[in-house]
Formats: sequence, structure tokens, C-alpha cells
Amino acid sequence: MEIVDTYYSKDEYVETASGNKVSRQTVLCGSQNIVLNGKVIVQSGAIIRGDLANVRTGRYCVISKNSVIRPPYKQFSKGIAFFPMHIGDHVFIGEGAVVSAAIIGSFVYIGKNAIIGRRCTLKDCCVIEDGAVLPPETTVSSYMRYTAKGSIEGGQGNPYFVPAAMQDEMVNYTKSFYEHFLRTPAPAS
Amino acid sequence: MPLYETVMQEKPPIVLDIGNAYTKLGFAAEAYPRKIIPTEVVLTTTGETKRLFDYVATEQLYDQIVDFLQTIFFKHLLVSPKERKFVVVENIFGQSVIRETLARALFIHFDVSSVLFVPAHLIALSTLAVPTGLVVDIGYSETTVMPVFSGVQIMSAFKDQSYGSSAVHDEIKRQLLATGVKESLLTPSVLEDIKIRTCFVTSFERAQAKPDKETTPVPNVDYAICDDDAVISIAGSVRETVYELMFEQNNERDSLPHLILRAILDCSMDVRCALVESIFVIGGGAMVMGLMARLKAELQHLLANDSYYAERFHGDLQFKFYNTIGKQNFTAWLGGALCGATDLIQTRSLSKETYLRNEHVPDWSNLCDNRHGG
Amino acid sequence: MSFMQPSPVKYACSCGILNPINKLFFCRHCPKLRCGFCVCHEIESHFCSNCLENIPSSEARHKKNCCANCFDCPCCQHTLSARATTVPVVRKADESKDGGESGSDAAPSPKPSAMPTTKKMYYLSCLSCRWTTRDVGIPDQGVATGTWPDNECLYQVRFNTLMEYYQSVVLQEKQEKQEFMRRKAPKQHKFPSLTDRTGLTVSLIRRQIGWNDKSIPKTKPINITPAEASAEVEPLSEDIFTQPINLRNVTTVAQRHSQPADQPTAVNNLYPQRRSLWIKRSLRCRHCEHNLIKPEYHPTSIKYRIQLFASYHVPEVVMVRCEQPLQPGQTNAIFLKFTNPTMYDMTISILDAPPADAQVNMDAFMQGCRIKEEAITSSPLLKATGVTLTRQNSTREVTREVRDLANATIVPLDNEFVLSQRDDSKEFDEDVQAPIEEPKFIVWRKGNKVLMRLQFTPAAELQTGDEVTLGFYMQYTYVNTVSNTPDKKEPTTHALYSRLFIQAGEIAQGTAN
Amino acid sequence: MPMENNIKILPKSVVCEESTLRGDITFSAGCVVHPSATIIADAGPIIIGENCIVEEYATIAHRLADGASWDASNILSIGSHNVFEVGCNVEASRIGDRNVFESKCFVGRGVTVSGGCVIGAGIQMRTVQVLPENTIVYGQQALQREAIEKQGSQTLQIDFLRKVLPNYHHLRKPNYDPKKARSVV
Repeated sequence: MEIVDTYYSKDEYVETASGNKVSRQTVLCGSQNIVLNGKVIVQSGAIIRGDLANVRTGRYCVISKNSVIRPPYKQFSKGIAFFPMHIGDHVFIGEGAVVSAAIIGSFVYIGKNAIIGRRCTLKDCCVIEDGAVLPPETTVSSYMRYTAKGSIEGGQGNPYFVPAAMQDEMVNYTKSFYEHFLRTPAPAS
Repeated sequence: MPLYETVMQEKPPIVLDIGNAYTKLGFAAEAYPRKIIPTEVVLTTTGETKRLFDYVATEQLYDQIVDFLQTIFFKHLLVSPKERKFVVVENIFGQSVIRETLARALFIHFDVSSVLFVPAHLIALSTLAVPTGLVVDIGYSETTVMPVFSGVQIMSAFKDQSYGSSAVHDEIKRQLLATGVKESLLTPSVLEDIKIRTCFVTSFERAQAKPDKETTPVPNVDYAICDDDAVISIAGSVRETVYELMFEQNNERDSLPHLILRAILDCSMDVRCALVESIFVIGGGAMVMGLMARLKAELQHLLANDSYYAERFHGDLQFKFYNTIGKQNFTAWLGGALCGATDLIQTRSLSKETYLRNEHVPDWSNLCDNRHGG
Repeated sequence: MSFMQPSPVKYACSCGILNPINKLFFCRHCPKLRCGFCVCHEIESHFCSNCLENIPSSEARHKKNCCANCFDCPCCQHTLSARATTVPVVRKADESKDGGESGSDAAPSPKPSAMPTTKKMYYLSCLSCRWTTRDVGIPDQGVATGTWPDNECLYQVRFNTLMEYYQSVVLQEKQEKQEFMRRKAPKQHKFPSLTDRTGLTVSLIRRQIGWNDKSIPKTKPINITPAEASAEVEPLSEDIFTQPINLRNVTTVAQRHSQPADQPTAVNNLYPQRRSLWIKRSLRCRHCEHNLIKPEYHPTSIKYRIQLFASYHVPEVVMVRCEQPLQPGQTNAIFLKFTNPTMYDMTISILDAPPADAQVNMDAFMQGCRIKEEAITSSPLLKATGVTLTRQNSTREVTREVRDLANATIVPLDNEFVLSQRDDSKEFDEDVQAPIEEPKFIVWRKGNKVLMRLQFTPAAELQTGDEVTLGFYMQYTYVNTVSNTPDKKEPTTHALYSRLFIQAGEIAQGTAN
Repeated sequence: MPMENNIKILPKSVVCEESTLRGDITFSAGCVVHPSATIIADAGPIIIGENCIVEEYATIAHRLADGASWDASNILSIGSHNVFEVGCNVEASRIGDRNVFESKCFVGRGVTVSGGCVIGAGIQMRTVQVLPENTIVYGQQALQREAIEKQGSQTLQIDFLRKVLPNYHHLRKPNYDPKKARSVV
């Protein structure tokens, strides 16, 4: 099915020079520590905790409504440290997802209300189903699908769980999401 | 030994025991299965999970078996089935459509080199290195009794009844519904979990005393059904009595002890004594606490007090039981693993060439296959 | 709408199963569509999905398909993480071991006399259910991927004896049979001799001279003690009638089955389980045995060495919307977006029946196969299911009839249209193409994409809420750059067709009567 | 009904201004409240023990039962060293010490959480029940087990957050010092 156009009002979103579209209703803490590498959409209600550690996303990422991007911490014997979080290109983070991963590769799809525990590693081209819960320090390797039931399925070359052309699918999806995320046309005057 | 060493140097055969509830899978010459997985298939077309043997058309069964085997090979065993040898443990009275479809999937879809079908009861006995035994298999959908004497199955004395684990599940469900538990809570997995974690087979004395004497009740258990976030109380009586359906006294005289005794009586006189002294209980349903003690007590009781059996059995008989090596639920698989480790895999298997000649699995009950004295 | 949702547009694979285009592959050598069901799956490489290490297949087999370093939680099957604790150890060598052991309570008091040094000790911990190796009393280890107890099998010795016993029994049986056959069918000599027939004299003479018997020494079955049946059975513990049980201490079915060798019933017998490996698969066309997919070897690589996705070769059809709410028996139109993924222009026509010439070709081909088949397939079972088999090399391809789901009639396009080649550089071009004369069913055209309007009528007997499915044949020209014969260098153009089914939506409420 | 919000913050607590606080709430020393957290004291006062962490979109609610009204003596007392992770929703009737409420879990009104418990991510608990000490609720089926030891304390994390959060956020000032309060009396 073709992605339908989504419109936002001029007041709601700020568009940066590099093409990022960031809602005004977000909580971007420590914005100097947040790097959005262009054409990234951050929707209303999303929280990015740049104050805890650096957060960097690649191009064409979608951070949906009410999701929380929170760098992970690790406890050592002498103290605690928050680690920077890296997100690759063409990553979709669904509504209400809580993401505390250490690394998210490129072409990753994270479903609605998924919970990505601390210091998880999501490799390129993996899928996290809606409502899936990843306990801390889980690794999801490429072409794997982490199901809402908690099992891991798929693998490269398995045609059933993650599309074999996941990379193309995610590029197309995030690009067309961006292209169809439009400012409400000014009333005809 | 050089002969069978060459057998083992090539890829070990795959041993499958596809049960109604659980499938045991692994390799020949290994002492336990690699995995025990529910006999469920995630359909690649729709993504839904369903029981393997729930099907309408044969083609649907074929697709499901293909999907199921695909998961077994590429998710659990991680070997390519192509050019592999297989040992399939089968129920000797199983449906031939399932057997045929399985063979078709293996040979045509997966291109395996040979399949050796082995009968579950006989092969289970091989784990004991004894030639004679009365094999009682308590499975998911049925309980079967097969006397084996000197390595030969006495088909005419085979007995089966429809009480197995699934009947126990139904009984748990019935009893819990009667106490007012909502039906929606009692999913098959919840019932199984209740059975496995709380229920047991009560002692002979308590079962006998039930109607007249007041016994101290078994403690209740609060069981949390977390999927639906509810806590139900499982009465001690439920825990104690759900397995009684295997020992029910009724006019049919088809309870488990009767089944065993009747199977023995159906054998010729001179093997009966040997069978009495070599009862071998296998299957996942046999793993419940207290079953063996109860079975023994029941058998002895019937022998002594039931006139029908007292007339027919002579002498001072003492029932004897074999212990399985490993767990009861994979004993038949274990037999298959032993069998697959021998040269039988070369000589007795149904090879791909033979299968492709007429697309048919020889069957002992099929007259055509027995005509040539094979 | 993302690609995660089921797609309303399905293509019929050459095996007859319907699939969305992203689950289909295109064999350039055949050239036909293939799906996960009708291709041959093969194992490309083994790797651990947790530590992402590649494991050679011989090692994988040796390790029973388990990772040497990673463990799963026996309680919840999630991966265990190694946790370090520093424990003070005393210098003396013999006491250091004690220190490690008592380290499980994290703060052992070092003896004041000895020099306190610290040492890292590891235990495994599950971050999902908080199970730790300390829960079951496994001592901490000096190395993270330490010597955690493996599945031990109590009856392994007995099993080995049984195996040896049966192997020798079978072998003996085999030798006896061979011997028997040898005697039964003696060599066809011109002059039959009595000594040959019995085989007795030769060996007798040999033995008399003191030579070894020529024949292979007969293997005798090794002795085995058969299992003993006993009248004693495990009694039911009396506690069960009086003691309340704590469900938290009783394992679940999943926990038992994850430890198949011993299947513990009590949680304090759960041990860390080695993590199963995963595989990368390559897919091979059963028909021509060419690879359709061959992933790169490395576990973290997402690339393919061979990738014949259908979406790279077959025009992609995306459903945009229907013109009006769907009503039974009322003419409607659907907007479809066609995309040409190839570097060559495609000519596309939409038909309501298989293209005539293609039909003839295919039929002839199929007929040829079928005749060959009839001879070899005689199983009534196969006939009953309507499955026809095509014999191909070693493996056969099971083809089935495409299930016709369509419940709407389409108006086939009266003429074909051209779908321009894909040109990635065009994406950045701003200049508008010169308007050309277009057939009127084309709504717009941009680069390699065309939006098209297709008229259809849902069947009159449909009820409100019924799914409307339209089916059609899409014929397209495909330029094949690989050729099966090496001498031919020119790309060949084929006219191919695919059968498509589109779920247009449900019949809307309130029929406009 | 509480007439107005009455928020008591003891020294050494870090409470971000962007949080939603309603009713009579007392934060003991060392608490950390992240932005976008919500604490609602409708039915009675909430007293949060020392060194608790309340993360983004976490909701702690002391809700009115049907037909009930504000009751100053109906105190929801939350012990010390509890962690309320992102997006959890806790309405438990009593909460002891050292519990962890993981992301997006829901703990209903009838639940009593004793101490050292972990409610796993995404788990819904509505049934009236008492969680014994050191209970771990985990996994898709929300199974329960008992841990051998209590969860480690989060003081190190609190130390870190107390250093970092003031650099980036507007905070509510600690407004209640028990020592001073005592000296006044």
C-alpha cells in the first residue's frame, strides 16, 4: 500500500537546514549533545536524552510519537557511566518505543511500544516487532526478527521473517515517509 | 569394527520422533535429543501457529509438514536434509496418510537419501537390551500397550485407549470449570502447566478410601495465570484426582491396569509370565509423580482380588518394572538413536530410489507389501 | 502503511503459491518467479547470534551446534551476561581457591595476616529474570567464559555400551547373511567342486598347516548386561499429601525441555545452557540449480553475493486506492502504481486471461513434462491432491494450481504501455519531461513509475464486509542480461507474465440501491 | 480534595520542573525525578522514600477509589531505593524498598509490592495480590520467581544524575528541610 501523505502544521514542526523535521512538542534534553544527521523526523512527544550522553542518528530516521531515546548506563564498581547511543541510517522507531540500546545499526525497524533494554545491540537490517521486550544486553543480529513473544526468528537468507531485501525496503520506506511528511499547504490565497 | 566406523564417519542420521504434542529431534548415536519442541508449525504463509496434525486436506498437511521440517532442519538441527539418512520413530498403528505425507515431504521436497521407519514400542525396548517386555506408552492423545516377546511385537494383543495427557488436560479443565474458573483462562498451555507442576497420581490406599472415609485433603495451590493476569486456586482434590481417569473402575474395565492385564491375557500362555515381570512404561505421560507406585499396586490388587484375572493367571506373580534410561518422554527416540547408529540404517532403510519407483512407503498392514515376503 | 503489514498485492509464484513481491525471488536462468517454498534451502554458514562469531561448520558439528562462549538462561531462555566481582584473595596458592569459592557472598573477610590482593571472579546473570549461576550454587569462575558445567548425561556409559552392543549384533547378523548368501550362491565354475561348495576343506587344510583362517574372524556380539526389571518402584512421597507446594520451585515445561538430557523438576537443578547457533541460508532454484540468494559469509555483513530478488526484476505494483467505495456489481476503478526496477524499458499489458502465445508455449512445455510424469507417478494419493510433479535433476518441483481468489471482473487495458527504465540520476533532475501522448488510463508518469487507472466491477453477489479481490495477468517484457549459452552475448528479450491478485478492500456499508 | 498542590522536596533531591506533580507529595532526600514523569496524589498524600528514581513518562498514581474522596490519612507510602523506569504505570497500594518497576509495566491498585521485587518490562499486574520479598516477575507470561538476593541499590546512578541533571534542567528547589523545620518548632 502506498504511504499516504501526513500533514503537519507550520507551527508544530521546525525544519532545520539539513532537512530534519523536529516537533516543538518534544523533550530534547541537552540538545547540544544530539546530532541528527539530516532528513530525520522527530515527532511530538518524543524524548531524546542528550543530557545523559551523546545521541547520534544517521540520515532518514523516523522517531515516532511518544518514544523515548535514552542512552544506556552501566554500573561499575566505582561508579556509573552513561554511554553514547548511535543510530544508523534509515531507522524507524515506532510510537511509544523505549530505546536504551547502545548501538542501532542501519535499516532497522522498531515497532510500536517496543522496549529495547539497556546496552542492547541491534545490528543492521533487523526487525523488532510491535510490543516486543528486549531485556538488557540483548544482541539482535542482522536479518533477525525479535517477536513480541520473545523469540528470535529469521536470519539472512530465510525468506519468511525479515524481507531478504530489508535494506531496500527500509530505504524506500523511510525516504517515502519523509517525502510524504508534509507541511500543511498554506491556504490558497 | 571397521564396517560401522565408516557408517559413523559420514554425517550421522537424523532421528525424529514426531509426537502428537512434542517432537523429539536429534542425531543418531547421541544419548539425548538435541531439542524437544512442541509439535506446532508456524505457517510461513500467514504466520499463525497451529498444531501440526490439524488439517483439512492432505495438501495442507503436506505444506504444514514441510514448514515444520524446515524449522527443524534450519533452526534446530542446522543441517541440510539433502542426502541425509533419517530414522523416524512411528506409531505402528498411526494413520498411514501422515506417514505417506511425511515420506513424500522428506523424499520429494527435501531430497533425503533414505528413511528408516521404526515402530515406537519395539525400538523403545531396545534401550534396555532385553528382548521381551510389555511396553506401555502413555502419550498425548492415547495410551497404548504392546507386548513384545523375543523382539517380536504381538500385534494381536495390542491395546489402546484414548486417555493420555490430553484427557488429563480435559479433566483438569472440567474440574476447574466446576469450581467456577472462567473458561477463557484455561488455555491448553495453562492446563499443561497446571498438570505438570501441581498434579500427581495419588496412592492406591487414598484412591480406595475416597468414598467412605474422610482423608486429610491435599493442600491447595494458588496458581497465577499471568497471561490474563488472574490467580486461580487449584484445590487439592483437583491435584490428586485428575489422573484417576486412568484408573477408573467401571464396567468397561478399560482402565490402565485392565488394559495391561488384558494385553497380557491376549498373549499365549507361555509368554505371560515373562511379560508380567517386564513392564516398561514410557511416554511423556509416564513422568508424573506416583504413577508407577499406583500402577503396581493396582495390578497386584486386581490380580489378587478380581476373579476374572485370578482364574486366568496362575502362580505367585509379582509385577516387575523396568526403569528407562534417560527420561520417559524420549525413550522411543533414544531407541531410534541407537538403531540409527548401527548398520541397519544402510540395510533396512527405505531408500530414495525405492521410494521414487512407486511413491509409496511399505507398510506391514498393507497386503501388497507383504506379498513378496519382504 | 509499512512493508511490515501484509501487502494487498500478491503475485502468484511459479509454484502456485501467492506471495507479496518482497518474499519472491526471480530466477534469471529459468526465467521465473520463485518463493521460499519452492526453492531449495541450504546452509551457508554457522554463527552465534549473540557474540556474532562465525563458527566453521566442522566446529559447529563438534560443539553440537552450540556456541562455546555464550549461555542461555535456563529459567527464561534469554542470554546470560557475565558479571565480574572483585574478590580479595590471599597470596597463598592453596588458599586462593577457597577465596574464590567464598567469593560468592561478595565480601569475604580476608585473613588479616595475608597480603590482600584482588582478583576478578565471574558469574553469569540473566538480566531478564535475574537468575544467576549463584542461585543454583555454581561457584564463580576465574574467566568469563569459564568452565561452566555442561549438560552431563548420567547414562552416557550405558548408552555407549548399548550402542556398541547393537552395532556388533547388527554386524554379526550382516556377516552371517553374507556367509549364507555366499554358500547359497556358489561361484559359477565350469567344474563344480565339492570343496568349494562346502568351503570346509580349504580352511581345514589351512588350519592343519597352522595358518590363520583366511576368512575374516567372526565378530562376536559383545556381552551386555540386560536391564533388570524390579518389583520395587519409586513410591510417592508422603509429603505431597501434607506439604503445600511452592510453584516457584517447580520448573515449567519449557524449562524442562530446554535441558532435554535431565529435564529437572526442581528449579535448583537448572544449569546454564549453551546457546544454539544460527545459520545464514542460501537459496537455490530447484529447476536450474542456480543460486537465487547467497549471503556474504561474515555474520555481521548484510550484503549478498547473489541476490535475485523479484523486486529487482519484476515490475512492482503498488495499490494506491480505489476510486469509489466498493459496491457489489458497481463499476469502480483502482489506482495502481507500477515501478520498473530494471535498466531497460518494459512494455506492459494488463490482461484478464493468460497471454495467448505464452499460454501455448507454457502448455506445450507443461504437457511435455506431464506426459513424462504420468509414467512415473502412479500414487493415488498424489492424484487425489491434484499435485503434479515435474522431474528435474535430483529434486522435483511441486507445482500446484493457482487458487483463483478473484471475485471481481476487470476491464483489460485495450493497449499496452511502456514503463521507462530506472535511472537513479533522474531522481535529482528537475526538468519536467516533455508531455507525450499517453493512453488515457495513465494518470501520471514520472521516471520509471506510472500511476494507472484500472476499471473493475466487484461481483454482484458480494455482501457488505466481504473482501474484494481482483486478479489479472500482467505481461511485461524482460531483458535478460544473462544467457544460458555462453556464445550468445546479446541480451535476450522475453515476454513474461505474472498473475496478480489485489485485495482492493471490503464492500462498503449501505448498498446504494 | 487537596486544595492545591503541596509538594515537599527534601534537600539533596533532584526534581525536574518539567514533571507533572499533583496533590500532596513528599520527596525524601536523594530522590531523582526525570522530566515528563507524572506523580498524582488524588486519594491521599504520597510519601516517596529516600533515593528513589522516577524516569520519563513514569506515572505513580494514588487514585481515588469509586465514590471516595481526598483523605489526608490515606497515605501511599513508597519505600526507599525504588526505581520507576521509563513509561511504567504504578498504582500499587503499598511499595516497600528496593523495587524496580521496569519500562512500561503496569501495577494495579490491588497489588502490594513488598521489597526487592522486580516487575519486568511490559508486564501488566491487575489482580489483587501480595508480592513476597525478592519476587521477580519476568517474561512474556509474567512468570514469578524468587531471587536469592535483593537488587543492588542505585545510589551510584543517583550520584551521577544529581551531578548531571542540574546542568541541563530547571529544577524544583528543595523547599523543606526537616532540620530547619524542627528548629522552628
